[in-house]
Amino acid sequence: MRSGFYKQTIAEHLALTDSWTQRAWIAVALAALATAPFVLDTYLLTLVTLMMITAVGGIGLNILTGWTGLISLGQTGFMVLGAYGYAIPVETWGWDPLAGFLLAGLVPAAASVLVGIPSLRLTGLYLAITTLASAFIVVHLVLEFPGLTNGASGIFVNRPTVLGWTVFTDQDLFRLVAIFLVLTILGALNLRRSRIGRAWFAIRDKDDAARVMGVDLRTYKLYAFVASSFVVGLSGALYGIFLSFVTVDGFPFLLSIEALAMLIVGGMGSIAGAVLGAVFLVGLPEVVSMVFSAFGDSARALLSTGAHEVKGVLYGLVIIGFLRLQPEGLMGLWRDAQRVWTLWPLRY
Amino acid sequence: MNYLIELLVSGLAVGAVYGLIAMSFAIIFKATGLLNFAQGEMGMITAYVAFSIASATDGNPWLTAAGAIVFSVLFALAVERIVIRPMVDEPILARIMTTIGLAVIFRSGTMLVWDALPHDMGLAAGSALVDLGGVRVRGAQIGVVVALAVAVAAMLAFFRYSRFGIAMRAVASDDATARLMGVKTARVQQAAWGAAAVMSGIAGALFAIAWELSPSLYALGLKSFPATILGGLDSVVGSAFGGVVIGITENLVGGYLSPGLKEVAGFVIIIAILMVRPYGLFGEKRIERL
Amino acid sequence: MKSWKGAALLAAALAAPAMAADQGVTDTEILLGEVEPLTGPPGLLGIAHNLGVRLALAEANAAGGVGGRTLKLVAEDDGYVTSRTIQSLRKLIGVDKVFALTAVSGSGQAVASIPVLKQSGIPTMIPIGPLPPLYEPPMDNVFVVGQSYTEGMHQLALFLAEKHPGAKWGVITQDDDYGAALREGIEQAKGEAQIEVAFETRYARGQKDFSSEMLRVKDAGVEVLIAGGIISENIAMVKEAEKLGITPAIATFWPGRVPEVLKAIGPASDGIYAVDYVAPIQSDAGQAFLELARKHLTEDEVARVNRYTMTGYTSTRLLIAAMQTCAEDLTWACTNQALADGPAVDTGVMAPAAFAGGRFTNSPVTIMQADYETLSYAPVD
Amino acid sequence: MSAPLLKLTGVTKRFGGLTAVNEVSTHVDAGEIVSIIGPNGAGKTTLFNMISGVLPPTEGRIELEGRDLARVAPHDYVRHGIGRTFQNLALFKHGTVVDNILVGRHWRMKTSLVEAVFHFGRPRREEIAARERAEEIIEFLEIETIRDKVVGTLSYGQQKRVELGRALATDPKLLLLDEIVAGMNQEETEDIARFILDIRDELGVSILMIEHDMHLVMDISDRVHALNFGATITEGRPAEVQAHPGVIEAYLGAKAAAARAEPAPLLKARAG
Repeated sequence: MRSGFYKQTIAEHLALTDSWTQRAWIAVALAALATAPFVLDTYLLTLVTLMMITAVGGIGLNILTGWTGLISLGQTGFMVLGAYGYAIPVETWGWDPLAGFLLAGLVPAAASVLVGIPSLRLTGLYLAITTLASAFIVVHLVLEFPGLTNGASGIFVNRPTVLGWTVFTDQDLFRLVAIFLVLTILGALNLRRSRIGRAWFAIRDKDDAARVMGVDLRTYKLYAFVASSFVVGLSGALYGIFLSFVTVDGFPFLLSIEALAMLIVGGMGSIAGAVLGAVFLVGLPEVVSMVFSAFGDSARALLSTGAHEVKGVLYGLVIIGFLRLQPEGLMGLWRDAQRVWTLWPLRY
Repeated sequence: MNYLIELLVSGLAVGAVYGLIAMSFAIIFKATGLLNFAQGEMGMITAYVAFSIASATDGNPWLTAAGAIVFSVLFALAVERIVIRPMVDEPILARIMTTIGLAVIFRSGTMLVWDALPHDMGLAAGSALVDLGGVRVRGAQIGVVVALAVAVAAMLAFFRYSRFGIAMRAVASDDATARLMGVKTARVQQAAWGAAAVMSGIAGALFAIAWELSPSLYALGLKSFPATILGGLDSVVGSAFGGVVIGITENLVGGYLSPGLKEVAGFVIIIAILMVRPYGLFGEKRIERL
Repeated sequence: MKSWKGAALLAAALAAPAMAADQGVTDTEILLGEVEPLTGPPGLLGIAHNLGVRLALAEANAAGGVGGRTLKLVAEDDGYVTSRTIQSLRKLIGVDKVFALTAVSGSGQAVASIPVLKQSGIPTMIPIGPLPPLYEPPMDNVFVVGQSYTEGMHQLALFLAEKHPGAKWGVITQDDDYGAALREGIEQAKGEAQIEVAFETRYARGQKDFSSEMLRVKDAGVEVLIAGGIISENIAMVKEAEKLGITPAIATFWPGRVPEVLKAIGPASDGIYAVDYVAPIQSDAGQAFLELARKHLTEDEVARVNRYTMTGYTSTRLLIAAMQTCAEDLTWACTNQALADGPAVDTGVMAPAAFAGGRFTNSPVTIMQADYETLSYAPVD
Repeated sequence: MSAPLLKLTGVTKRFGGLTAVNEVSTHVDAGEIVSIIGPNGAGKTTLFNMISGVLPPTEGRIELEGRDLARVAPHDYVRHGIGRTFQNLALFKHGTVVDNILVGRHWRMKTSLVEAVFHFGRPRREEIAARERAEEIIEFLEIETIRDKVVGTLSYGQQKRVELGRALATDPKLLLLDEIVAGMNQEETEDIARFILDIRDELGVSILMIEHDMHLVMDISDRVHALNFGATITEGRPAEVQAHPGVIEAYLGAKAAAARAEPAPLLKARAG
């Protein structure tokens, strides 16, 4: 246990950080984000950008699944809505990108009310299946209204100009996404420490008791749907900008599964876990590729006989390995490491 | 009129495939509380093994069937023992995600062991055309409907008469209590995995004969999933019914309404039915363990 | 702070494409790159294509390389996932610093890559999925080898209209840009010939069961069926037609024109039409190509050769020819220019291909028919 | 005094063919401590569930300060002044003690979803006020040392106290305590007894409790209501009820009956 910090006021209890060590870490993280565009090459920059976009989506799903305990397989659908919610007004109608970002959150949020209201009677796997169904239906609708969505051909998305700042280079895009990530984390932390966040936790841990405490289950589950899909929609818009092209093909159903896997690998119910999970799962295929290319020509010789499938196998093994050996995810691993650090050299 | 009958027949055939796989989902869920997301992949692997046996035996249907069934059971038992059972005390979501990890491995593994190409199964009897009073179907399509009927009958008998079936119900209700009563829960769960493997294996192999064998066969699992939900997650027989309903609906929607709607028709039905019956048509209310 | 340094770096990053025009070239080597699906079912095309590129490189290297430099290839697998295509592209251009790109995955992935390609200016060959947005309007550095789906369908439709006058048509297409291109081609043909479409529908990619679609085909009395799927879907449609006992003239398209499809369909595949701009393997040109492949590739690899090997080979030959023209001054600008203006390259498996000042070879197509006995296609007279 | 604080009139609950609570009528006056006793399965918790809005009664009327609660939404019972604890702990076990108590303040707070994202201005002031109230309760229940512990890691007795704190945080007029001292040792039980009296005397909260600990019931109740098989046996002052032959028989008989008709595990499991 850390010690030596005694709180004098209620406001201190409310603060997001409670020690200088934590503040120092945050400063380091922010400094890393700020300097990364100058240091990293385009490939790594792109990779980290993708990790951050994925993390935004992961934080969004965490609100619903990690905090409120509602399992969703509809991540893909809300991302698609967010991407089109941004692309259509900005690229087709010429609206300001800021309005686009707002719609990228609001459109999926509105849709989540449509999915949420009828789904509220359902729990667990039954809820998972209606969210899954909604994802398929969203894709179908996008293809069914080509007048609005340009159907299967998709919509090109330019890099935006936000408040006079033209996002042009990969470095700029990195910064834009980093800003969104930081804002998302702040917003999510604020929600977590509000009455809303506590109501979600209460529902997840014991819904009957939550109701007796005055939490209207329907309303707050809907809130979770709305907040979650708003954030997920934003990640969809960012992903669209990242790809510079929005089509339903860009959002395979697998994303829904990967999003859940991310929370598990990172550690359910924690924002840091969602971020770590995103870093891990986006980075994994790259690391595996690097290992493969380290073998050079011998690996290339294997190429046409299917060595790439080995990557898929490894990916699955890592997920299972985590679940089996480290069920609390990377956050659990981190906490264990901390304990060792603070307690060393004695166990207790 | 003939058009309608043909739509119904082809809907029934594909619905039977969904139904068999849906039953596999349901029986594992019933016995272990687990949803096995790798069920479609396991069916696909059995189909590929059948393909290999058929190639090696010049398309001998009996050897192929026997070999594939034996394989599917052994394979499922191995998966259950090596991957699933050690996770028995983990939270349910973690166990479900484990099966998702398995699914990823199986998909890549299939392409590693075999290839990514489409194949003909090479079983003449299965792909032979049979004329049923003006409606032509393939042998394998009759086979899959028969297999579904047999599976449903077997399950009904099993749960009603077999001690094992009753034990399975007990395990599903309360693992700990059942264990106290002397029910060997591990044995019951193995049985469920085995039965599921046979059903989804038969569905996979027969689908591969009547339609096509390719590494995208696993998607049958995803398509059958709504059938399980429709019937009720813990209702094995209900799932069979759900599969047939979805197969026939898809075909009727494709045949009379917009074919584009066909692929989402199943999902639309699910949402509609769950609104009225939140636990599926035949599900019991108790399953709220997530 | 060190903002001046940041600004300088940023400027360098912005200017990078122009300054590093000869990236990927050392005294002894030229590094090329490509992104394509090497895993999953789309690997059928990606791997075959990759073999074609390697064949062209091996052949050129055996003949002394380009200006004495050996050609090397870095292949990135995107698994047909667009975000990974983009990421791989940025890696190839920014980290591996390849000199040119021999392929950018499938059609959707290539279209999504346009902004990246445009911004970088790297010479890029597009031998897979030649969609119009890739060459209309032309980009300086993007070269599309082949023929558009629309024009291919147009020719196929004109042929069928002439062969089966007054027939009822059925059209089943995928609900994506590929399907849209085919529908456009039929529309064009309608203006020039008498075509009566009795049944038209679209399906979502990945659909496996086509029974209701084919029943409607039967019900509508379709005599000419455009099976606009790729691989699995075409197999499913033809087998379903066989089951229902209907025998329309069935026309398929080049993305699925591989022997595996014929094998999987079985005897019912005999006589189905296809259209393509590369020669069938069973033709003399095809056999000569196989002969060449045996020289440079392993036996396993030769077994995986299909039409995509030919398109990959031809397009890489075009790129090599341009680089050879620029051997003394191996820059992007020169290579782009040489590609645009270079003479036609005749690989035998395609009509002599050249860009003739443009960015598109506009290759002529041939109508062919399947022969189940030999699992191959033969040109229709 | 006009209407009693809580008034039950002919309250009945049936599950299918089973009548769990049968025509129970009783009342709690302001400032009273009333206990409900009865053997297992007598319908006590079902009665609590109806009073706290978890289950609707099949028949009968529940009034709070003369207001019929039938039309009140389950989550709004707390607004009318009903707080409760649960028989088996129902805490939010992943949250800290403070978090749990703050959930009790939920209905008193107004921060909207959008405001919550920003944590600025009113939401912040409101949060500080809520935490001040939570600190008072923590102090009152003497659980300062465990304030920031995650509830799931606490001992049973501590958790019970946190649950009491959470119920108090809702500012109830009537507090329903469901076997609050079950599983506690003598010392812990005495602490709780003291808290219950303090809650009534200092905070002016009336208390209705289900209790098996007869010493506690006899010591602090103003009135006792005895149930068996869902129906009232008797009601009155503790000593009277204790001496009532029906009550004695219910307890002894129930024990004998329980021994005989202990349901087979299978059936029990399925019912659960």
